[in-house]
Amino acid sequence: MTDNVKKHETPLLDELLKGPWPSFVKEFKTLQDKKAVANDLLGQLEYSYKTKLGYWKHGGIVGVMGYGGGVIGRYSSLAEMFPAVKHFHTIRVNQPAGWFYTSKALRTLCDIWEKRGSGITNMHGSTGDIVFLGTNTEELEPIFEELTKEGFDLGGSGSNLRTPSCCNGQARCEWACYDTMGLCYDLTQTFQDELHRPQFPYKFKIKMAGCPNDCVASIARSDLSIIGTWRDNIQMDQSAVLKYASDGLDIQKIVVMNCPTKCLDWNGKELKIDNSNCVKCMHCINVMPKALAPGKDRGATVLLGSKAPIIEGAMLSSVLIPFIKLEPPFKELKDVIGRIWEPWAEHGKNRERIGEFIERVGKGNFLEEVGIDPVPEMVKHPRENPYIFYDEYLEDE
Amino acid sequence: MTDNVKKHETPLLDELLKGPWPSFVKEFKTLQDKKAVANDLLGQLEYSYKTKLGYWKHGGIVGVMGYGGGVIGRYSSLAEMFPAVKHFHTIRVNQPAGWFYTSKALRTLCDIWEKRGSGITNMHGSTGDIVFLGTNTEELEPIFEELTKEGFDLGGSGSNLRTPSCCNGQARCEWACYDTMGLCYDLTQTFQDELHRPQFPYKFKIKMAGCPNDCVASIARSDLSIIGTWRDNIQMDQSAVLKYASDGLDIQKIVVMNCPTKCLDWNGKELKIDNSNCVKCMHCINVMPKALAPGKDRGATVLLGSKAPIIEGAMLSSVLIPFIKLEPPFKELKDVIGRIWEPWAEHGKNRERIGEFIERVGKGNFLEEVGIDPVPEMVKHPRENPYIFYDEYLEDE
Amino acid sequence: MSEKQARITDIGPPHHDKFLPPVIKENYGKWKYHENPRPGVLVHVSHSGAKIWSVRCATPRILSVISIRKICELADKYADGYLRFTSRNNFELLITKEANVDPAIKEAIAIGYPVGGTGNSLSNIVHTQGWVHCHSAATDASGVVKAVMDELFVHFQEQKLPAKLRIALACCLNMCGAVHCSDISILGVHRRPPKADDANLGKICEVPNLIASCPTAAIRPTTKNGVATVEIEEEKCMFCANCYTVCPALPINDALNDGVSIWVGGKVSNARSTPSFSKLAIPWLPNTPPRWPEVVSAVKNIVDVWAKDARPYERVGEWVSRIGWPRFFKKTGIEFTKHHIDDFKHCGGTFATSTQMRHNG
Amino acid sequence: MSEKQARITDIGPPHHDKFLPPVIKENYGKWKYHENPRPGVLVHVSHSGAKIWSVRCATPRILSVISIRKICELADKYADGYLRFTSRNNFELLITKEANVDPAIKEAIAIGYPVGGTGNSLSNIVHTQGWVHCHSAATDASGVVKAVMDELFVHFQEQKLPAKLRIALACCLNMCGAVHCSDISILGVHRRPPKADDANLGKICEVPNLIASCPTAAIRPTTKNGVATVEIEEEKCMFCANCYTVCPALPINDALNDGVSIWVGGKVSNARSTPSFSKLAIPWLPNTPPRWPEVVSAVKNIVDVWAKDARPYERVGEWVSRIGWPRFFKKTGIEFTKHHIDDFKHCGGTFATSTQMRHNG
Ligand code: SRM
Ligand code: SRM
Ligand code: SRM
Ligand code: SRM
Ligand code: SF4
Ligand code: SF4
Ligand code: SF4
Ligand code: SF4
Ligand code: SF4
Ligand code: SF4
Ligand code: SF4
Ligand code: SF4
Repeated sequence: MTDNVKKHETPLLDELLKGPWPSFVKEFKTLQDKKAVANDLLGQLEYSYKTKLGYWKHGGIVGVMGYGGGVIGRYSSLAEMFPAVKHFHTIRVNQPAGWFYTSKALRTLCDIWEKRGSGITNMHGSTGDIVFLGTNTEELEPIFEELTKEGFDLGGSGSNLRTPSCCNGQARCEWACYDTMGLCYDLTQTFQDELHRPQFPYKFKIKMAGCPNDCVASIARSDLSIIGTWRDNIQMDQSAVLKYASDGLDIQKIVVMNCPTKCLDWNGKELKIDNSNCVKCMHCINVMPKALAPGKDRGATVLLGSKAPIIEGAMLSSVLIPFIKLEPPFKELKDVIGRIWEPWAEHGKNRERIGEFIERVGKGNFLEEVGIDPVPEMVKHPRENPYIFYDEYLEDE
Repeated sequence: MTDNVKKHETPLLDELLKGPWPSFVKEFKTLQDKKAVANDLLGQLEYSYKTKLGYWKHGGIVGVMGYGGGVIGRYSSLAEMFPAVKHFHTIRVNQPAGWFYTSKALRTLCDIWEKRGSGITNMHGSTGDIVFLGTNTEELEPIFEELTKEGFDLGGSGSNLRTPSCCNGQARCEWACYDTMGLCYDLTQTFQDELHRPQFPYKFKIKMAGCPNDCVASIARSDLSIIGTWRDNIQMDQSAVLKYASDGLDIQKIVVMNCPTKCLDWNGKELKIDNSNCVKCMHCINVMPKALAPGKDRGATVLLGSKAPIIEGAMLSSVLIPFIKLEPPFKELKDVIGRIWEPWAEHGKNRERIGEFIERVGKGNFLEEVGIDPVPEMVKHPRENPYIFYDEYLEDE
Repeated sequence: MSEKQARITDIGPPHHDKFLPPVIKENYGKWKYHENPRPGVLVHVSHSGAKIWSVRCATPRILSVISIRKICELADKYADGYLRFTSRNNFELLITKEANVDPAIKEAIAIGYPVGGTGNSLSNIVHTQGWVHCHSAATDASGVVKAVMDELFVHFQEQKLPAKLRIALACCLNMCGAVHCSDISILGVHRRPPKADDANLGKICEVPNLIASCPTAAIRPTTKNGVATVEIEEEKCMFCANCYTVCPALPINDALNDGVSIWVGGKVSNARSTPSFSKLAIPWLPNTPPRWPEVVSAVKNIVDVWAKDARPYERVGEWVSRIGWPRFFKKTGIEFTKHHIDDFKHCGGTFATSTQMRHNG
Repeated sequence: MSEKQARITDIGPPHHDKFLPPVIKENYGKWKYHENPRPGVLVHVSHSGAKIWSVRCATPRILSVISIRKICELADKYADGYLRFTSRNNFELLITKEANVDPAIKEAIAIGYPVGGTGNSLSNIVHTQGWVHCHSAATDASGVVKAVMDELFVHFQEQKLPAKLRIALACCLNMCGAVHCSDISILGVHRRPPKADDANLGKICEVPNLIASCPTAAIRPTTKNGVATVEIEEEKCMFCANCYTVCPALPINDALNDGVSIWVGGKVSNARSTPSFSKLAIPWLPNTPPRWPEVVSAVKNIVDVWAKDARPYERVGEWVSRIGWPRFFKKTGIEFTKHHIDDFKHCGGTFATSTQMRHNG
C-alpha cells in the first residue's frame, strides 16, 4: 500500500477469482497493494455486489485544455467510505488503427498510467479507444502532456466525432477490399478538430470494415459505416474447390444451400457462380478461403445512421453510396463526409443522431441536400404508404 | 326520356364504348333514354372528363328511420346543369352470403331499383354490398320498405359494423376449412344492431375466407379476418401425384422449390411432406388439387386489424387466435368478437380503427383486457427495442 | 307503436340457401377437387361424383338493371336461373349440364360479357367510384379500368401469365379498392394542398376538429376578411385529403395536378409468400381522360416485363423479391426518385441496412 | 501564445506502421488465404508465400498495467514484441516463426490467458462498465461476463458450435455493448420509475429540459415542500432512464428490481442473411451477484438448444428464422409473455400478418 489504508475484504468478488475465464477481479487485486485507488475501487465494487447498486455519479465537465472530449468525469457517491475513488474519471486514448502495438509502445502507456492514474485499463473500450480507468481531475493535464509527448492523443467523447476504428484489414486479412487502417488513420488525422471539439448535435462515429463480414460491427455501431466490397466476379480456383470437396466439405449443403440468392451451382465436379446475382455476402468465400476470393474491382459501400436504441429505437446503418472506390487521399469520401455533416450540424436537434435526423427530415430531402442521387439500392423496397410530399406541380399558363 | 330533357352529348365518354372490355358507359347509355338521372349522370361525368374534376359533394346525414347506416348521401355541385342528379345517394343492400342469386331474386331487386332510383348498380361494392347508385332523399324510405318486404335489408356504413362478406367456401370450393357462408350469415344476423346503428369509434369490417388463399382479401380489408386452415397433415393421394408428374408437371421446380419452408421432398417417385414444418400456405395444394387437400382437423385463424392507409398507414390483420374450431352456433368466436369490441368501443378515439387502437394501447395490454393469452404465433418476432412496460416488481418486505 | 311494428327492420340478408342450385346444396362441403378445362371455366367435382361447371364472365361492375336482366336471361337459359358474383365483380353461371357450357360461353360473349379470369390470368380490376359518385376522387375509376382492361384483354382471356395477376384501382388515398395489397395498383393522388373556401369554412366546419384531422399539423387557424378560416402550410402538406373528408370547405381537387400513381408487388394470399403491401413504382402520371394512355402503357409495360421474366407461380412481388428492386427499375425503365424512398413515420424499416447488393447485375 | 505552441495537441494516434511486424509490412494487402490450424490460431499466407501466425488469447478487457506488461513479455518472447488487440477485446500474438506457436500457446495459458475464440466458436463477450465505472448501470458488466464465460468456456476453446457465437452485454439501455445486434445479449434493465430527489432536483437540473427528455411524456412538473420538482406518472414510464442521463437528481436504480434481460438472434455480418437486431427472449432475471446463476443458466440453455439443433453456419437468428419463434420458445422452455409483443412506436411491423403457421409442429 502506498497509503496506509486497510485492504478491503471482498468475499463476494473473490468468488469471481475462480473458474477458467480470466478474472477482472484479479486485475484489480494485482494493484490492490500498490494503489489506494485500486483498493477503494475493489471496496466500492464489493459494496455494489452486496447492495446490488452502483455508486457512481456523472456530471461536471472535466477535460483537458482546448478539448471538448476525451475524458469522462466520474465521482463516487461513497467518497467517505472510499476516498481514493472520490474522483474516478476515465481517459479515452485514441488507439492505433487496427489495435496494433509493439510491446514498447504498450509499456510506455503503462508507465504513464501507473504513475498518474489507477493503473487499470480497458483494452479497449467499445468504441475502440484505449480506456484509462480512473484518475483525478488534477492529473488530466499532466497525463495529456505525457501522452502527446509519446505520440498519443485523446479520443472522442461528447457531441464530437468519436474515435474512428477499423478491422485489421489488409494488414492481416486476405478479404480486405480497401486499406481500412490507412483510411482510419487518414480520417482520424483529417478530422482532428471534429474529434476534439464539440460541433455536432450529438456524437458521430465512424467504423471501417474491409469486407461484408464487418468484423468491427460498423453497420450496427457507427453513424458512418464504410464496408469493403467488390463489383466484379468472385475470383475462383476451381482445383482448390475440388480439394475442399475431396477433403470432405459438403459443398452443396454447406455452401450452395446457404447462398442467399441461390446463385451457386455445384454438380460435384465444378462450382459455377452466377455473379450477376451474387450479392457479395461473403459466405462461400468464408467457407472456402483457399478457393474463392472477392473480385478485383474493389471498393466499399458507405452506409449511414446506426446507433443504440436511445431514444427512438436502435438503428442499423443504411446505404448511402452503393459503391465507392477508396484510394488515398480518399478525396471523394472526405468530400461526402463534409457534405453529410453540414445539414445535420445545422438543422439537427440537440442529442439527435444523424440516423434520426435523416428519418425526421426524410432521406430523399437529405440526399438532395447532400447532392447524392437516389438509387433503389438505398431501400429494402420503395415506400408502401401514399404520403408523398410532391414538390413538383404544374401551373396554369 | 321520361322527362323532356335534352340528351347530353358525350364525345369523350363515347370513346369508352370501344374496345373488348365491357363498357360502363354502355350501362349508363342503356338507361339514358329512359331516365333523366342517367342522362344527367352521363352529362356530369362527361363534364368531369372534360375538366378533369369530380363534382360530388358529401355531407348531410341521410338515411332510413332508425338506421345509422346503409345510405351514402351525395349531391351534385353542378345541380343547375344536371338537376336530375342534384341528390344522388347510394344505398348499400346487404348481399346474400357468397353473392349467390337466383335470376328471380335479381329481377326483384331490379324492379325496385328501376322504379325508385337511377337503375344503375354496382355488383358489388368493395365491401361486398349490392350498391344502388343514385336516388333522392324521398325515395329512401319507400325503397327500404320494398326491399325488406322482399327479404332484403340494408348493409353498413358509418361507424358501424360493416356488411360482413365471405368467399363461396364450402358451397363450391373443396378447400374451405369451415362453412364461410354459414358463418357469414350467422354473424350478420347476430350483429344486426351493430350493423345498423353506430356504436363504435369507427367502422368495423368482417371478412371470412375458407382457406389461406383468402379469396376475399380478408387479411387486407377487414378489421376481423377469419381465415380457414387446418392443424393436421395434408391429405395426399400419392397416385394422383404421380399422374401430375406423368402429365408433365415439373413437381420439383413448380411445387417443391416454391414451398416456403422447404418441407416437401420429391424423388421422382414419391412426394414426402414434413407436415411438422408445413405452414399451411396452400401452394402445393393449389398446384395439385387432385392429389393434395387440406387436413381433416379444420378450423380457422382469427386475425385483427387490417385497413386502408388513412391515416397512420395501411395495416394487415395480425394473428389473434392461431386456431379456432368453427362449428355452429360459433359460440366461442362470437364471444371473442364481443370481448374485442368492448375495450375498443370504450377507449377507442373517434375515427380510430381497431388495428390502430391495438397499436396505441399495446397488443399485450389489449390481449389482457380481452382475456387471450399471448403466444409467439402472434408476432413475426419478439420485440427488438428494450422499452418494456414492466408491471410486476418486487417490494421490500 | 303499431306502426313501428309494421315496419320490417333488422332482418339481414336473405339466407343463401334460397339461392343455391340443388347440386350445390347436395354437395355443400363435399367437393373433392376442381379442374380448369379452359380459361373462364371451372368444374368442381364432388366426392359423390357430382359436378358443377362455373362460367366466369366479366362485368364493368357498374350494371344497369337492363343488363342485369339480360344476365338473368342467360342464367335462366343455361344455368336453371342460378348464378353468383365473385369477389372481383365477375359473375359466374352455375351450370349443372356440361352440354350447356359451350353455348353459354358463346352467348355470354355475344351479348358483351367476355369469359375468362381464371387460373394464372388477369381477372377483373377491383375498383371504386371515381367521378361517377365520389366527392373525394383524384381520378376516375371506371374509365381507367376500362382503358387498362381493353389493353390487357388477352390476359383475361388466356391463362398464360406466370401467376395470377391482381390489379386494383382506388380513386383516392382512402383506398376503397384494395390497392394497398395488389400485384399492380392504380391510385388517384392529389399534389396540391387544399384551398380553403374562406367565406364558408367557418360556417360549415368546426375549426378545432379540422386542425386535429391533419396528420402533419399543416393546418393553422387564421382570420381572413374578419371571418375565421384556416391556412395550410404548404411544405407540410402530404395531400392526404383527410381534412377534406372532415370539412367540405377545403377542396383539394386540382384539374392540372391530380393524377395517378402506380404501385406494384402487393398480394393477399398466403400461398408461398406471406401477404404484403404494394410498393410505389411511379409517383405520378397525368389524368388524361378518356383513355389515360400514360397509365395504360405504364401498366402494360410492367405486366410485359413481369410476364417475360417471372418463373411459374411467381406473383409480381415474389418476382421482384427474387430479382431485387434495382433490377425492377432497370428492367422496366422506370425512374427511381426521392419520392420512392419512404419518409413517413415508420420509414426506417424500409431502408437497405446491409451491403448485400448485385453490383454487377 | 508561445505557451500554446509548446503544448502538443491534435496529433491523433501514432501511425500504425510503427507497430506492424515486418512480415505484415511486406505483405500488406497481399494476403492470399488463411487457415485455422487449431482453435485460437490463424495462419495467414501471402501471395509471396510468407506466413504469419496469430495466437488469440482471451482477456477480461479490464487489464492492469501489471498484466499488460506480462502480455508484453509474452509478445517479446514469441512474437518479436508484436501484438494486437481484436475488436472483441482479445489480444493476438503475431508470430513469424511457426516453431514459436505452440510454446506461446502453452505459456499464454499458463499465465492465465486462454487461447481460442476463432472459427465457429464463442469469442469474448463485448461488454461495458457496469458497477465498475458507470452511473447508469442496472447490473454489473464484468461479473456477469466472467460468470457466463466460465460456464461456456469450452465453447471458447473448441470450434464445435454450428457457427460463430457472439454474446454481448450492456449494463443499461444505452447499450454501449453492441447488444442490439448479437446472437445472445445480456442487458441490464430497470423496472421502477425514477424517484425524484425533490430537495435537490430544482437546483441541479433544468425542469423543462428534463420534461422534454422523457419519450413517453411521463414527467410532470410539481412543487413539494415549496420547491420545484417533478413527479413521474408511473403508468407511462418505460424505465429507459433517459431522464436520469439528463438529470442526476432522478435516480432510477433499484436494488430489488433492477435486473437482466436476455435477447437473441441479432447479427452484424452480411454473410448469408442480412444484419439484424436482437429480439427479446427473457424480459427479466434478478441481479444475483457474484455469479448471477439465473443469467448463466438461461444463456447456457439457449446455447445448448441452438448448438444441438442448428445446421452448420446457422447463426442463432438464422436458426430461429428457420424453425420459427413458436418453436424457439418451445424448445428452450422460455415463457412467452405480453412483454415479448412489441408495443413501442413501430410495433405494427412485428405483428404476424399471415396465416402461415406450424400448427402441428
Ligand atoms: C466506455 C464505453 C463503454 C465501454 O465500457 O466500453 C461507453 C460508456 C458510456 N457511454 Fe456509450 N460507451 C461506449 C461505447 C458505446 C457504444 C459502442 C460503440 O461505440 O461501438 C454505443 C452504441 C453505439 C452508438 O453510438 O449508438 C454507445 C452508446 C451510448 C449511448 C446511446 C446513444 C444513442 O444514441 O442511442 C449513450 C447515451 C448518451 O449518449 O447519453 C452512451 C453513454 C455513455 C456514457 C457516457 C454514459 C454517461 O453519461 O456516463 C458512458 C460512460 C461510462 C463510463 O463510466 O465511462 N453510450 N456507447 C464505450 C466507449 C469507450 C471507447 O471510447 O472506446
Ligand atoms: C480479429 C477480428 C478483426 C479485428 O480486426 O479485430 C476478426 C478476424 C477475422 N474474421 Fe471476423 N474478426 C473479428 C470480429 C468479427 C465481428 C465483430 C464482432 O464480433 O463484434 C464479426 C461480426 C459478428 C456478427 O456477425 O455478429 C465478424 C464476422 C466474421 C465472419 C462472418 C461470420 C458469419 O458467418 O456471420 C467471418 C467469416 C467466417 O468466420 O466464416 C469472419 C472472418 C474473420 C477472419 C477469418 C478473416 C480473415 O481472413 O482474417 C478472421 C479470423 C476469424 C476467426 O476468428 O476465426 N468474421 N468478425 C475480430 C476478432 C474478434 C475476436 O476477438 O473474436
Ligand atoms: C362504395 C365503396 C367503393 C366502391 O366503389 O366499392 C366505398 C366508398 C367510399 N368509401 Fe370506402 N368504400 C368502399 C369500400 C372500402 C374498402 C374496401 C373493403 O371494405 O373491402 C376500404 C378499404 C378497407 C378499409 O376499410 O380500410 C375502404 C376504405 C375507406 C376509407 C379509409 C378507411 C381507413 O381507415 O383507412 C374511407 C375514409 C373514411 O372512412 O372517411 C372510406 C370512405 C368512403 C366514402 C364513404 C368517402 C366519403 O366520405 O364519401 C366513399 C363513398 C363513395 C360513394 O360515392 O359512395 N373508405 N372503403 C365501397 C363500399 C361498397 C360496399 O359497401 O360494398
Ligand atoms: C371466385 C373466387 C371466390 C369468390 O367467392 O368469389 C375465387 C375462386 C377460386 N380461387 Fe381465388 N377466388 C377469388 C378471388 C381471389 C382473391 C381475392 C382477390 O383477388 O381480390 C385472391 C387473393 C389474391 C391475392 O393474393 O392478391 C385469390 C387467391 C387465390 C389463390 C392464390 C393465388 C396465389 O398463388 O397467390 C388460389 C390458388 C390458385 O389459383 O393457385 C385461388 C384459387 C381459387 C379456386 C381455384 C378455388 C377453388 O378450388 O374453387 C377458385 C377458382 C380460381 C380461379 O379463378 O381459377 N384463389 N382468389 C374469387 C374470384 C375472383 C374473380 O372473379 O377473379
Ligand atoms: S471485415 Fe473482412 S476484411 Fe476486415 S478483418 Fe473481417 S473478414 Fe477481414
Ligand atoms: S458471396 Fe454470397 S451471394 Fe455471392 S455467391 Fe457467395 S454465397 Fe452467394
Ligand atoms: S378462400 Fe379458399 S376456400 Fe375460399 S374460395 Fe378461395 S380457395 Fe376456396
Ligand atoms: S401447404 Fe405450403 S408449406 Fe405446406 S407443404 Fe404445401 S407448399 Fe409447403
Ligand atoms: S377511393 Fe376515395 S374517391 Fe374512390 S370511392 Fe373511395 S373514398 Fe371515394
Ligand atoms: S391534405 Fe392532409 S396533410 Fe394536407 S392539410 Fe389536409 S390533412 Fe393536412
Ligand atoms: S451500457 Fe449504460 S451503464 Fe453500461 S457503460 Fe454504457 S451507459 Fe454506462
Ligand atoms: S425512465 Fe424514461 S420513460 Fe421513465 S420517466 Fe424517465 S425518461 Fe420517462
